[in-house]
Amino acid sequence: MPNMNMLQAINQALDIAMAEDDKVLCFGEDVGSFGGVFRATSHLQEKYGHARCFNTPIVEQGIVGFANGLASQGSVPVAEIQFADYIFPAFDQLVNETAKFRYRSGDLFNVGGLTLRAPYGGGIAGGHYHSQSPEAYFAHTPGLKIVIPRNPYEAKGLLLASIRDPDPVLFFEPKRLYRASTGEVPEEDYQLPLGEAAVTREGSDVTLVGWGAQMEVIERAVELAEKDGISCEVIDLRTILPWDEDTIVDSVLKTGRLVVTHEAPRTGGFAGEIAATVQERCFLYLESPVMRVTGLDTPFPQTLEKEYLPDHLKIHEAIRASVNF
Amino acid sequence: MPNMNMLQAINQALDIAMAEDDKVLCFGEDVGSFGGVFRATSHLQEKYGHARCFNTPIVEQGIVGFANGLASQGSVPVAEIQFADYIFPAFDQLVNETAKFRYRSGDLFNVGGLTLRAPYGGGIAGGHYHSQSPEAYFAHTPGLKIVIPRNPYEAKGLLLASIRDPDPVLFFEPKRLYRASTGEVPEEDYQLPLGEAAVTREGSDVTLVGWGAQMEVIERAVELAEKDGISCEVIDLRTILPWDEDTIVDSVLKTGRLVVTHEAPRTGGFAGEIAATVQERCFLYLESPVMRVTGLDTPFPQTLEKEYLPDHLKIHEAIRASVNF
Amino acid sequence: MTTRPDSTTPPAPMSGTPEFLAGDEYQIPTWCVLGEDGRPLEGAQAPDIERDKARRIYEAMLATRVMDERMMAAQRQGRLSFYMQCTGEEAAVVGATAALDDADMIMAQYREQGALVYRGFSFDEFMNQMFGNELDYGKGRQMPVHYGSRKLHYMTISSPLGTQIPQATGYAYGQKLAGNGLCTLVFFGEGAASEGDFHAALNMAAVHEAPVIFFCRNNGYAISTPTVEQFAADGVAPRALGYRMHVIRIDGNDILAVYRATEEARRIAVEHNKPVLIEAMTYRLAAHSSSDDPSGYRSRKEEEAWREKDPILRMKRWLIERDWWSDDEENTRQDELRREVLETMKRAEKRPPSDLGTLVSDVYADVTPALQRQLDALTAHVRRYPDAYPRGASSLDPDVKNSADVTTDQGGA
Amino acid sequence: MTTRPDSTTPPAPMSGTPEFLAGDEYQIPTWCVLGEDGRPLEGAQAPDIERDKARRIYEAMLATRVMDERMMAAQRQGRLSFYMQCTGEEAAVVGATAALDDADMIMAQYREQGALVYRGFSFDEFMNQMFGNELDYGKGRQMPVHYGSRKLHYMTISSPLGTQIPQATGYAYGQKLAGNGLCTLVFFGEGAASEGDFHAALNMAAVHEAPVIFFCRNNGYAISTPTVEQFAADGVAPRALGYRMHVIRIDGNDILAVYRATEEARRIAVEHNKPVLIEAMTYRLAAHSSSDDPSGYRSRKEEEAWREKDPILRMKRWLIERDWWSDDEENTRQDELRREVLETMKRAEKRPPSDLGTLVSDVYADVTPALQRQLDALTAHVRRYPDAYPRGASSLDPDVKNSADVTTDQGGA
Ligand SMILES: Cc1ncc(C[n+]2csc(CCOP(=O)(O)OP(=O)(O)O)c2C)c(N)n1
Ligand SMILES: Cc1ncc(C[n+]2csc(CCOP(=O)(O)OP(=O)(O)O)c2C)c(N)n1
Ligand SMILES: [Mg+2]
Ligand SMILES: [Mg+2]
Repeated sequence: MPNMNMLQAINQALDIAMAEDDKVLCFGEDVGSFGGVFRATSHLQEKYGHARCFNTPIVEQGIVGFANGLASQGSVPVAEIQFADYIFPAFDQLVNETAKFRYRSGDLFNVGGLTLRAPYGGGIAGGHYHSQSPEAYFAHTPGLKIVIPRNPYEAKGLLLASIRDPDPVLFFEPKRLYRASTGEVPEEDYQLPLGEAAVTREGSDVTLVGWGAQMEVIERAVELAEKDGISCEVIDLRTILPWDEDTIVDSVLKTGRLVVTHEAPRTGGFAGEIAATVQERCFLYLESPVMRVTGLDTPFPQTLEKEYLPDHLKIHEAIRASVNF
Repeated sequence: MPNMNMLQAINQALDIAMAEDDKVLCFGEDVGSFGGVFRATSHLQEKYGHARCFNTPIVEQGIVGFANGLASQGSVPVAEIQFADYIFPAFDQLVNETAKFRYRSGDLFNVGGLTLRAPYGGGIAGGHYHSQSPEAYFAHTPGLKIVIPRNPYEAKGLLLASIRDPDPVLFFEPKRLYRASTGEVPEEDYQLPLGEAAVTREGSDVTLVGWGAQMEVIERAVELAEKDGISCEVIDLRTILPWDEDTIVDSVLKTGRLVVTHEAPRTGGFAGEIAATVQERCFLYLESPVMRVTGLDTPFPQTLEKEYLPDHLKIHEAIRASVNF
Repeated sequence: MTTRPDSTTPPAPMSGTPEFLAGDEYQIPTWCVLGEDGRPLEGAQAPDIERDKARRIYEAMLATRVMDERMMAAQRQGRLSFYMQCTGEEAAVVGATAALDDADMIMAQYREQGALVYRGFSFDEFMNQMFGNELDYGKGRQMPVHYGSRKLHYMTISSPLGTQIPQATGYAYGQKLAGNGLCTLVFFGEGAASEGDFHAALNMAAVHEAPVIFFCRNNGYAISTPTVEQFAADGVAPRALGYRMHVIRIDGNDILAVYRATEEARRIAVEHNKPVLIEAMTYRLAAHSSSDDPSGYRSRKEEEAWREKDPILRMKRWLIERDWWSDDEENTRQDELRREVLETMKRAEKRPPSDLGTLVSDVYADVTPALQRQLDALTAHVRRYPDAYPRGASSLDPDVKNSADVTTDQGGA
Repeated sequence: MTTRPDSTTPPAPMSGTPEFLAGDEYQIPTWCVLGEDGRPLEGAQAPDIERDKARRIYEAMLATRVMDERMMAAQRQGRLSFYMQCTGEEAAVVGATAALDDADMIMAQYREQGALVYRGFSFDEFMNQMFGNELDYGKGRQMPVHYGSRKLHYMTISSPLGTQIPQATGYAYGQKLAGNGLCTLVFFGEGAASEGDFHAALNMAAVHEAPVIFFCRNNGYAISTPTVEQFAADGVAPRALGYRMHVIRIDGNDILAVYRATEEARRIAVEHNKPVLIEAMTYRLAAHSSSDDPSGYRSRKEEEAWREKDPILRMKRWLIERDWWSDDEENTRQDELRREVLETMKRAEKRPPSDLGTLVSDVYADVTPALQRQLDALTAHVRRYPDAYPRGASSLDPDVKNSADVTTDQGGA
């Protein structure tokens, strides 16, 4: 099995999807001959032509509006937003249109073919506008699916599943892993299921839940905790919406403790939803409060990024606090 | 003290603010000579002139972008979005710009003068696009303040405080109360504090938290519960961001139980944040899980609106479930 | 490697004093065929419309007018929660639709029921939507007038203004790739043209050569806001110059001009994959909606002047002139239409709403486990309090009303 | 009651065949004053610039160029995380700034450091921002090149494209109400002009008569995207016709044309409260940013052709022609500037970052209780692991490193 990084895995998924179905189109800012500013769409225009892979003008609301129309017509658009921080001009098209298309028409029309890819997250000294993790903004929006991979293998399988899923999917790619995360990835076509969390490590004392680039950070924290003799169960949520409550609830019923982490600010972040649900469904089994290790309630900073981020040390402290409550 | 409805109270607050400070401007779609589709800005153009009260073209991103610029210049814009459902085209200006203006400039510039008013919420047979409660979308955005009044008295005092507050404020007005909610409102200028919840009823068995039009619904539920012999403490959160954790935590430390309600969908709604925080801060005092009574995880419906809404019967059931856990 | 055309060759320079264009160098005239007396203007190129087609168009305009009048009356009687009239704009809407292939996609704003009437949406279908009953294709989820029809290629209406414009560009681009020779026509008001989505849509359509017709109904008002407060320019048409897009301004109350211009726009779109902008000058004769009262922002006199230009009257004169229609036929047809509207309304009113399950279906292609839990909790709750939820309860089995199977889980319900 | 101008008078109609404009009826020429040889073109109206002002302009262009070269080199050496050059566009940026009143507001995109240099932002001030140290006005919160200066009336840069354009309209409207005779100039690229915010800004400025100058730097590319994939039209200038706005297209590498056109635009804006659009045709000689390599999307040949048109070279020829500058002076000044840049860079690099408290200040006017709790928890955490957070730890009292006062509350930290 070849070893590749996350960008290569994503590029391969797009290539497979476009080769298989000529309804699949890839477009966005600088996505055409240049192959995207991160090169996720390299060579696709060469292979599949200008009509199916192209640059758009700089107008995110237009990119998503155009993609909504294409999807409602029966095409399978895979649009790119250059950075997740620039998805907000398209918020109306996503929240009022994409999410409600099928529902409002009574299933006469739908935009299920739509996949929107966007690099997200911090750790690259990108400041306010090249670091945000906007998943929670969309998690309050029934009708959307939100998927986030943690490594190249997951990225390829989840992206192929997202493109073929009958519902619109926001696919957020942890950009600090683009080149940093490498691993074995099968050359062939495969899919990983949406809506299912993955238990990546079994343990008995405390459950850790995260997604995307935080999974690496959790692993480092867990190594520290295991040295303290704490047995950790680790879960990658993978799909933020609709999320896999049962896998997490089952784990917490076993461990009695939960730590959730994400980079986005704490208030209104998705860890809050998980904590609220878990305290409701596991009330009598919880040995300590659900703990959240998150970004601060501030815009994303630049020089003090390290201090802002929910790193392995902060998670390790939370694990200890959870176990010693 | 004169009796008036919520629209009159809001109109009076705007009038007082404009009379006092000629930097205050009111604008938005149909806000000018017509006085807004709900007539909240009636007579302001007549009194203060076209330059200070005017119609804008239909472009919400422009209304907020323009308001950001005005506020950064030192003016005090009070812009209206005709329905909160139409705030999403302005999401980027609000989340990436308004919220981060002071922070990113190191306080060289700020848009603290900005107040954005928008009617929100259901109960008027408005379907998907005249019913939404978008507060949780903004509650994940440090730098914004979010204020929601429950009656005419509160509306006037909170709106005046919002206009004069040094930070940008989103002021959501429960439109089904515009004419339905009436009460005594002093003619003169007064302010109610932002960031402080109000205990509107004291009790000992269970705490109820809500805001806006849900406060009326909670009252009806509480009347039913008190007949069952359950003593309820009721809190109007009033400011959603930054929210008054302490008042709620103090109440739950006393009652040991909490029910939170809002109209917006459950997943990612602000009740989740409150539940997450309360289970963390009151863990050893909770007698039953924090319960959420909310809208369904669907777009806002039309003919089955009654079934969708978190009404007094659903809240009453939740109170019973909380007490009998 | 695509490079900038002006990257190696310098722009042709001009010297002298700096000359600013003032923005109104180019006046865009209004194209017109039919005089107000129903006679074609001197030298005007009338479209080639046969008797049957002309009658189909006229009857659609008439049916739209009659339905609008009746439904507004029904709204006033409290039978309907909300309504919006096409009144005064029937020629623009029906004329444009008639010039299309019936399989072309139409994406409308909300005031274009005439297009559906023309394509054969039945009064029953209209009424089912307006009363949100179990037969409504939209399952009672949207406000009245938010129609949609897959079989008639009419996209379901969405309230947020302007969102359908870039969607139309995308839809048309898909049609081009599909190579089916079809195009998309998108209707919008001159107010909606202020949205950012408008700029996105026209620019992308020009760059990506999508076969889309942007049809702007400039009816003078956006709710209470007159066009002078919507834009400083001479209407919406001059914006096309900024996108290098074909454009024409027409008298929107002139059925022949609308038909002919749209027919030609369609040819440009489909044969050359070029977008076209049409600005139809018309007037919203009725209130914005049933919630609006225009006397607060415009004069009776102004309304009267436009009532003189009624597009239905103008077309009737033309038809009568050619002996394709008569006053007798008009009276009979109007009576029939009124009767039909009333009958279908009565039928639709009586039908029950969609069942409780439609609250959670179609959010996703499949109902998620969490939504199923929310529905189960809600079902139990409605069974416990059937009187409080007559609509939801009526869709449940009546004999389970007093079932003990009640959960207290409030999961979102 | 404001009514529609065309509401009672019918539009002047045109008959005949339907004539579509094709979108390029109106060609907008490029206004130019200075030839590439540094001599004014025949008949061109040169602006009235005195020696001192001309030298101030030139020195600002030169300083910008030198700083850009040095900082890009520093980025390549790994001393700086990110950089963006103004190279090739100095005449457009500095020329426009020089034609303003120094108290006019400038809202820039990110490539306009020349404007700040002209107004007197010192190298120290630039360096403090780029290295995000304790003296940075922005408290180290933004990426390099996101400058701002209240005293120099230069709005702090924000990365999201286009957002500053409607903000400029609002700012200018506020200036009009304040009656201070000032205006706002907003810079943006031809790529950013595709955003919906552009449409919003120009339309609102025209309707509400704001004294704002929309200054588009059409430099041929938006990262890798050439203008032919950004718009189908002949540049951005023709869009003004859609807003009835004054507009001029100028040679952006011609300092005299830029200066004169901006001066005149300012007059129109301030005297008549009318917005103006200026499109400056120029070229981004350098890469988009330090993260970009343009060889992937454009040819060396094209770049060389534009290097010939270097605006600094052209202005230098003009100055030397008038004896206002010399090659000797040039060499001396360049050496000085290089030295200054290096010295200030060294100073700035060594300074510590802002203290930990700046993570939570300025989110609101006052730090909220919740943010104070988050900061307290973070402070305790950083004290426990000072080696892991050298920046944060350095701002805390060193002797509390081993303090026992450590909380385990992870409140957001
Ligand atoms: C994004 C958005 N903003 C505001 C509204 C509220 N609104 C509904 S119709 C309307 C006026 C539209 O005017 P125009 O586009 O000219 O269409 P007309 O009603 O004249 O046919 C407004 C402001 C909306 N539906 N969507
Ligand atoms: C809303 C938004 N979308 C995308 C980007 C990413 N981006 C940064 S610069 C740029 C190109 C801008 O081109 P142009 O406006 O022509 O300015 P230039 O760089 O040529 O000066 C893009 C796409 C962004 N910063 N903001
Ligand atoms: Mg209109
Ligand atoms: Mg550019």
